[in-house]
Amino acid sequence: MMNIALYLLIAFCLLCLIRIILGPTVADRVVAIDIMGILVVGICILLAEKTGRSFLIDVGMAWIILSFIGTLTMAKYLENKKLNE
Amino acid sequence: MNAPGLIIIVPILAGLLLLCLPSALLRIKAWTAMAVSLFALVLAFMAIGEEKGLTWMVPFLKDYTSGDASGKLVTSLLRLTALRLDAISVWMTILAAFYAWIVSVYTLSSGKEGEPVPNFHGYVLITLGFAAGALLCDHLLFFLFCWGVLGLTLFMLIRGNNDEQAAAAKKSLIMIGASDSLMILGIGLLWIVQPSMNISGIHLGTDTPLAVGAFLCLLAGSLTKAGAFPFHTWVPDFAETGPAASSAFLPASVDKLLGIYLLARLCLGMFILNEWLVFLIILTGSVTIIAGVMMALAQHKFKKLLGYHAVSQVGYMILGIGIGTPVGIAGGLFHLFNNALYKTGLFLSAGNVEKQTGTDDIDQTGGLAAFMPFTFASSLVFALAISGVPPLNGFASKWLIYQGVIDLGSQGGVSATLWPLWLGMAVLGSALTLASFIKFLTGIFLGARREELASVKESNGFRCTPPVILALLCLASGILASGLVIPRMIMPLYQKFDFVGFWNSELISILVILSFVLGFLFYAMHKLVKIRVAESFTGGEPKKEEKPVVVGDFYLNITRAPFFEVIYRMAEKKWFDIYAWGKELVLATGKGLSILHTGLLPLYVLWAAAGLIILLLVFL
Amino acid sequence: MVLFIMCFILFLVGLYGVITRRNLIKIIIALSIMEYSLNLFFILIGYRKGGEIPILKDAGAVPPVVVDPLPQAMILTAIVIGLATTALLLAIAIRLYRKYKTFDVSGINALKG
Amino acid sequence: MKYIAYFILCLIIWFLLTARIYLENIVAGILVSGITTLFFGRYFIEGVGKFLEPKRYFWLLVYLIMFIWECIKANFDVAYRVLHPAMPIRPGIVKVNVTIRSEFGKAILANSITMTPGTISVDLIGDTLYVHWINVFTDDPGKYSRIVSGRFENLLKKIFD
Amino acid sequence: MSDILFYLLIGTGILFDLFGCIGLLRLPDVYNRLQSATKCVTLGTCCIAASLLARYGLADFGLKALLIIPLLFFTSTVAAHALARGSYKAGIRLWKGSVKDDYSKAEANEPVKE
Amino acid sequence: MNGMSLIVKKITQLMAGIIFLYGVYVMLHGHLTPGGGFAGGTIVAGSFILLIVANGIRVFGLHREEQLSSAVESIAILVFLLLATAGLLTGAMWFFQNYMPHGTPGNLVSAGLIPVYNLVVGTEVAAALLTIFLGFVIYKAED
Amino acid sequence: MEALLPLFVVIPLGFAFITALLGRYIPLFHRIAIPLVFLFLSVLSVWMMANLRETVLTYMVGGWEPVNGIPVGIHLSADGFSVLLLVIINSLAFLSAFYSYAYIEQYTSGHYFYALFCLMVAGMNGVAVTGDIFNLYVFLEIAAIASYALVAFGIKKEELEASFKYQVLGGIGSLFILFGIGVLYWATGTLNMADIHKIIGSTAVSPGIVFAGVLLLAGFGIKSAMVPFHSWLPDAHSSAPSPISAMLSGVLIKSIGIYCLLRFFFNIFTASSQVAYVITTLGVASMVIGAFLAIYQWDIKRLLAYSSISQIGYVVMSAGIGLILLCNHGDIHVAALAIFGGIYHLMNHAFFKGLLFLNAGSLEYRLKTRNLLKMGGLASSMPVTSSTSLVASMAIAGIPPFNGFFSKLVIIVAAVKSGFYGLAIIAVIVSIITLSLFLKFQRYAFYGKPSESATTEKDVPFSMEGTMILLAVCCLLLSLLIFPFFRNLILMPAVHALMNATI
Amino acid sequence: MEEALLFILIIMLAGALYALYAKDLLSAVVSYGIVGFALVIAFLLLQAPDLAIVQVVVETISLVIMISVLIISTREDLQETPVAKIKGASYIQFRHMMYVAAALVITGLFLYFFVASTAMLPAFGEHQTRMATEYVQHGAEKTGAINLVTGIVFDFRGYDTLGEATVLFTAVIGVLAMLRLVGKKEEL
Ligand code: NA
Ligand code: NA
Repeated sequence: MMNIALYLLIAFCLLCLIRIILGPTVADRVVAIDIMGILVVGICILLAEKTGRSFLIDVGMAWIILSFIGTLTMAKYLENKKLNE
Repeated sequence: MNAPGLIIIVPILAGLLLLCLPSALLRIKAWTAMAVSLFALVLAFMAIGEEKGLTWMVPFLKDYTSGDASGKLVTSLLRLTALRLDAISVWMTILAAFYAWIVSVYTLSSGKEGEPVPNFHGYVLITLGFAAGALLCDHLLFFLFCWGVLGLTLFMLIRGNNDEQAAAAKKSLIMIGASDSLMILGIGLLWIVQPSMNISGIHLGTDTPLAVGAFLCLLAGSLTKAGAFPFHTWVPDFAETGPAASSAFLPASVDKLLGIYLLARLCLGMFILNEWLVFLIILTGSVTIIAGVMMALAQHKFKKLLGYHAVSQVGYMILGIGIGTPVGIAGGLFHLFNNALYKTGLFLSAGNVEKQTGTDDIDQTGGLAAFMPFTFASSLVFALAISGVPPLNGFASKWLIYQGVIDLGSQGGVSATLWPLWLGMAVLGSALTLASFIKFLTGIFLGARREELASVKESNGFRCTPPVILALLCLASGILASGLVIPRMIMPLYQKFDFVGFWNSELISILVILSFVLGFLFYAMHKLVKIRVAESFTGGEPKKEEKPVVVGDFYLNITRAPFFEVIYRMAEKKWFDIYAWGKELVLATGKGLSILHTGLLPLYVLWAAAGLIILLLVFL
Repeated sequence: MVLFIMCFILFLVGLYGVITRRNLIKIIIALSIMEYSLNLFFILIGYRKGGEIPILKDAGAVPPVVVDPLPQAMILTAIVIGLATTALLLAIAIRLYRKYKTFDVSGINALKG
Repeated sequence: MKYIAYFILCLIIWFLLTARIYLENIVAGILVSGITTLFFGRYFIEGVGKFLEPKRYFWLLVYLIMFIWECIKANFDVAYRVLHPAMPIRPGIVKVNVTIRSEFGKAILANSITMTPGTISVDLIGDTLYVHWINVFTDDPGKYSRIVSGRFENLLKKIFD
Repeated sequence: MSDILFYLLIGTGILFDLFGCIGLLRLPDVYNRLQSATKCVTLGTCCIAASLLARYGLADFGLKALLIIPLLFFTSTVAAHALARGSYKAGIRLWKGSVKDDYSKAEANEPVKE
Repeated sequence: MNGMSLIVKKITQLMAGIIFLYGVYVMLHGHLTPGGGFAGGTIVAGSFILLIVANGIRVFGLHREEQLSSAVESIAILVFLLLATAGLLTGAMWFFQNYMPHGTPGNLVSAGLIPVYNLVVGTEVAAALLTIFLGFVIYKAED
Repeated sequence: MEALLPLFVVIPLGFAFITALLGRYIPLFHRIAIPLVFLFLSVLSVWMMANLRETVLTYMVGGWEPVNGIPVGIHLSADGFSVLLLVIINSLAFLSAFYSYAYIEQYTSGHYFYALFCLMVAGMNGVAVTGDIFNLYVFLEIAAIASYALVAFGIKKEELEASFKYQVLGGIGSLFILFGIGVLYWATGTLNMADIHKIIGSTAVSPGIVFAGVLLLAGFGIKSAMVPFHSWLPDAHSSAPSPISAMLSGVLIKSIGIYCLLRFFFNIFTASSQVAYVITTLGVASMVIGAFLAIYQWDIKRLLAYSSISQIGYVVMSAGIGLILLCNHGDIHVAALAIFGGIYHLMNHAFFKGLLFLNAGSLEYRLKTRNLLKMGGLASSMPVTSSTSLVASMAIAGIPPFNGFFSKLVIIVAAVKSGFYGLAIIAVIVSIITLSLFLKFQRYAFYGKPSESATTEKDVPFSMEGTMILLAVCCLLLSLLIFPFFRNLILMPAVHALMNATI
Repeated sequence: MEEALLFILIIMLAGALYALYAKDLLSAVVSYGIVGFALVIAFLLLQAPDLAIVQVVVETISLVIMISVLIISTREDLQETPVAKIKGASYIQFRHMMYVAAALVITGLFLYFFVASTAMLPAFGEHQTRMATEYVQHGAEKTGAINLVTGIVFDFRGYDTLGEATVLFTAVIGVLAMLRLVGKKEEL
């Protein structure tokens, strides 16, 4: 059960990859990578459950935080602003 | 008293000291150099009396055995710096010291105008020390060491602040250094065949490729230093652009001395030559004679002309030593001695002329005999000596060489069967030398006086004395040749021989006469040929018609003769210059490789990756 | 084995990119990709089937099979080194962009020969 | 005031993270929260004193429940539109006025809108919220304003204003 | 009971994720993709996190899950908003089937270029 | 042109501190859970980066702070070095010896110097990455 | 004495950190302190060399003793070769840092320069003393990254370009090395050099280990700029500030390139004649191609940089010949002679190439150009620069009485003795080309007609002059190493260190 | 397990290839981010959470820095210059084709050699290295850290970590030096 869930989530990541490759605009790609980040958090949680190690959720948390930072940066890039503005 | 060691150490230390002194003390430096070289000369004479055989450079170290570490150091130093006193080495050391002294006397006066090159005196002394080291030492490595340093001092004695001088300095050191590297190779090869590194302990047959290789490598070193064909091309450049004092000191005398010394050591001690090597050496000698003098004929700059003669003359020495008979060897060594006398003298005289007139172009001088009597007189002696006019010393030594060539004919072997060819070349060389010196004398000292040279004066005493001394020595050694010089000084160097047919041989007489006749004939030719008022190919600029008639024009015609024209054109394009060949080759390769470096990163990465793949292909 | 090969192919993709791409940023990306593949490679080496995470539940109880922690420690270091290199490369790249007004590496060859 | 609130928030998060309570951890938690407050306390929401009133917490709870419900609705809405072969969408960006004063409240409102069916807040300029709406079935600003934001706005006003 | 809830939540979560990803692939423009993906995937992942809460309660796992859910909500919504705004400012036009664009009339908001 | 939209600003202002806290948590628990100095430090740096990205650099006076962060970095790494070398200086011990009591494995205060190292390295990394980021965003090239 | 090993890393690191911290506020501090630090370290290393009794010093970082013969911690180890390298690195670092005192005045933010300088030296020292391959990689990277930044320190167009190329190629080299380390770990399960040697020696040669070997060979080939991995070097070495060029050409390519190469293929891997032949070939190719490329240059520093490739080729060729003999069970004394020649040349090259780059730096400092065609006749206006550069040129060209003569002599003689006549001839030819190219440098820079565009009234400031004179004296004094007494003291421990494991 | 990793590797490969061939640079950077994130999943699956967390942070920071670089440059240059617009286009095109061909050959051979030479080495997941046993059995008790990786990083191999911190420090100094306003005082 858990493994199937895991595989499914990884397969969803593949779908995000397809969106990244298809584009057509940069924004689509950024959306896709953002979504992929959220999916991976799910993977982390599932893995934590599977291995019985709660700290894997920490990894997911770190992921959330950092993909947030990354996405904001890209959004700012899209806004055509310098980072220090 | 340890004369040989001191001859090496004292000049080197004194020279280094002089390098450290500020240039304000120029006069003191000059006098010091003079004194030290005189001291060395005295020591060298004293060395004649010393016991022959191996000796220590620093004798008091001989008994120093205490201590573990420092003891080892001393022992290794001792092994390396053992000196070998024998007739040749002592004799040559005397000569080296003598030339150093002469040159330092010559430059004593240059106080106000500055030295020929910066630190001239210091380098002269260092050269003297290392030359003595090279001549006296017994260990090949130490020999190589001293030999190499001499290349450096040669460079230091010419480098200057005009482009030609700098280029010549570069060329000289490259050629000398190249030959040094070859010598390293030779010594390496020698070391395989023969575990000893002591010159006196080596006595090799040249029947294995290794031994022949070693010999050829060392031979290249000797020929380059002496300035023989095909390694001669640095000599004329040096002579043309370098200060006269430097040219007189190194290419004209000390370097010849060293080159021929090494040649003698190689041919007469370290190796037993097979017939092909003998042939090679004789051929080199003969070709050098002709090539040098032919080029000399075409020159307009008297310093360069002398430079080519320095090449040409060395051919006689090589020829003499290559012949290998006692007479020939004696002739070669005697010619070395003589050549050093008159060639140094000629350079010094030329230096005087150049200094007083401010030009070194034969075409722009003339009629100086009246203004510079001492210089003229000594130049006359030198010119006649170099052309082999009896009773001057050049005649005596060439005579011996002719004799040697003729004797060679009675032996077997490749070179023996070709003896008439060698003889012919030697005689022809002599004739052309005469012709060329007639040009030299008439062009500079005789002929029409020039307005612009009216104020020329004779040089001062310091600069006149050395040529005069040398001229007197030329006369003396020529006149006393058979009586004193050859039996007492030259014969002990190698082996005694009889003067069979020495002054009487008809053949030799005919040859000498022939060479005179030929020489004058060449010179007389110019009266028959109409002087051309055409573009000079050497200068590349149209000649001014109102120029006074000059002797150089005749020689232009020689260079236009059907066969010679091609040769000279090739020479002009440096076809015979091994240096130019090498330079072109290296630069072309460099350019080709350089073009590959396009500055594009992907290409560079590709190289690295390809390198990895090639390594993988090799290994797996 | 197939994992190792795939991982190595990733390395090769990076190498291919460094050679064929002309854009500075893409070259930097390609280098980073090479580095990622190596990081993965080390961890693949250190993996043991059925191995547990090398963080013990408590000090006494050591699980029977644990993956090799040493490559993980090494790669921890290697990742940081990679970040440092990338940062420096990017700093140079932006400076280069200012000077040459391009990211195209074929336009950046003032030094040649 | 807001520093204390922030400190407490930090401490709570610390214990959620560490999930164990023992002396070292408490000391460390206090220290770390203190440092965090020192650096970031000043950025905490303004007027935090209002949260001393318990009724706000009640509305917060109400809001949360409603929000979760809306979320789930949103998902089924999306699922329907995505999975439907014809993809029944009428996207567009509409302008909605907000009346909350608190900036933080506005931000939360915008976020809530993003999470609710078929809408994403694109920008907030002054009091105007621009919302991308996947199914603009009406052209009446008042109507869609109510649909888009009305559900949350009142609650959020009660919480933040 | 908690186990059933657990599996149910995981299943729901996965399902939502799937919807999100399909939306990401199917919908016509970036804004619509954001609509589907952000909502579905965020909720899906939250469901997965909540499943832990359901199984373990307020213990180690549960607490972290409790923490991760609000974190995920805040970040993903803000990110979606920022992306939508950024896309618009980057000049990415609405899908040609769009019916309304009030934002284009907003102050200082001429799309830069395509 | 100050920062991104109000929504982003407000939420990031709330989040930054929490991220910071989380970073410190990761740093301090390096010997118990995944992460450690490096990851924690980066997250801490991330909290500042987030603030800058969302709010613009001038809002909170963070511009020209790269000198400060650079100094913090130097101090931190120097402390790291000194801690490692302290063993050497006291004589019998080795360079990089873990000379503090190890405590009970699994507790926060255990493993001797390791948490201290983690904290120090975390500080260094946070300051380093912040410095790099500031370097890049402040960068104004000559034109 | 083992306890001193970490100091070679700790001290420069500490000063790097302090410099970065205080440099901005106390500008004189680092300019004075850092040369002194390196002076101290070089004295320390010389002291170690003089007192090196054991063949290998081992220091266990953290006190981690091996468990059942498996080294769990990082071991530092130093043998004769390491200590020799330490001496070279630190003494040249001292001289370069001292030279920089005046030189760096031209640049802004000198404290970054000094900090990076210290880091680079710390990295190189770390490489020299480590006994662990991954640790070697880490310190190699420190040195490399510091050098990347230093190359572009002037942030001019060309410098940045050079640095970028250097970084990309250096990065690929590092990746190859890391890959190789990974494969080695895969195959042997350990990182300790001695341990790896033991394991590899006890089993048959497997293709995996050969693969690792090739990767490492290519990686270190890039780091040491062997042809065809050399392309970054001329750009990077000529663009760096001159004291850094001196460090890069003088020691960096040796410590992170040649040293590692020799370490790995003499002491870690089981020596095979195939490897030896390949190494020799690489050396010969570098020697020849580097020389040909050098002579075509008109930019002094580029000329010097290409000549570094060539000179490194000598070192590698000679060591390779030694390795060939060792593998083929040839004459062990000749092998020792060849390796001795290589190491001797390595040491000599550090000093004369260092000096030459400092000369070039002095010229650039005064004339603001590096183009030989724009110089001329500087012998009189820059006497110290001129004479020291003459010394260095003659040394590198192998003209006695300077050190280069002796090392080339040994190399050529060893090549001949070992029967590689062709290599000996090539070495001779390259030596001639080297002489020509350095005479070209002399002729166009210092002699000939003074140029109008680039003139100067005075020589460089004291710290620069003093350094150059010191280095020139070193060039002369290193000749003494040919004597058995000094040779046995300084170079032979290194030779034995390399040969021990192989025999 | 292996299949999941295979999936991940496919994602990484596709992402990497797309990153190399993306039309504009932000897409390339995003795609590169995918590679990094896939790597994180791989680390998680390979039981290396320490690495996963570090990889996440590094990845993001790299992305942020890359984007800040892209922002500083102008947008027109973000796309690779179309070859046709440059002078000597056909030559450049040809050269590019040559690079591609050479790179393909090289990578192909390299792959072959890798496969050929590492076939004998221990298979995936089936060997216990000598060091691992010691670390796993006694690492925690010796260092006091239940996170064995941290134990190695800061205790057994603390010296490496010092090196690592120093590398970062070096990079910071390097970046600051690179990004300073002018290099030489004469330009001031
Ligand atoms: Na670490
Ligand atoms: Na950790």
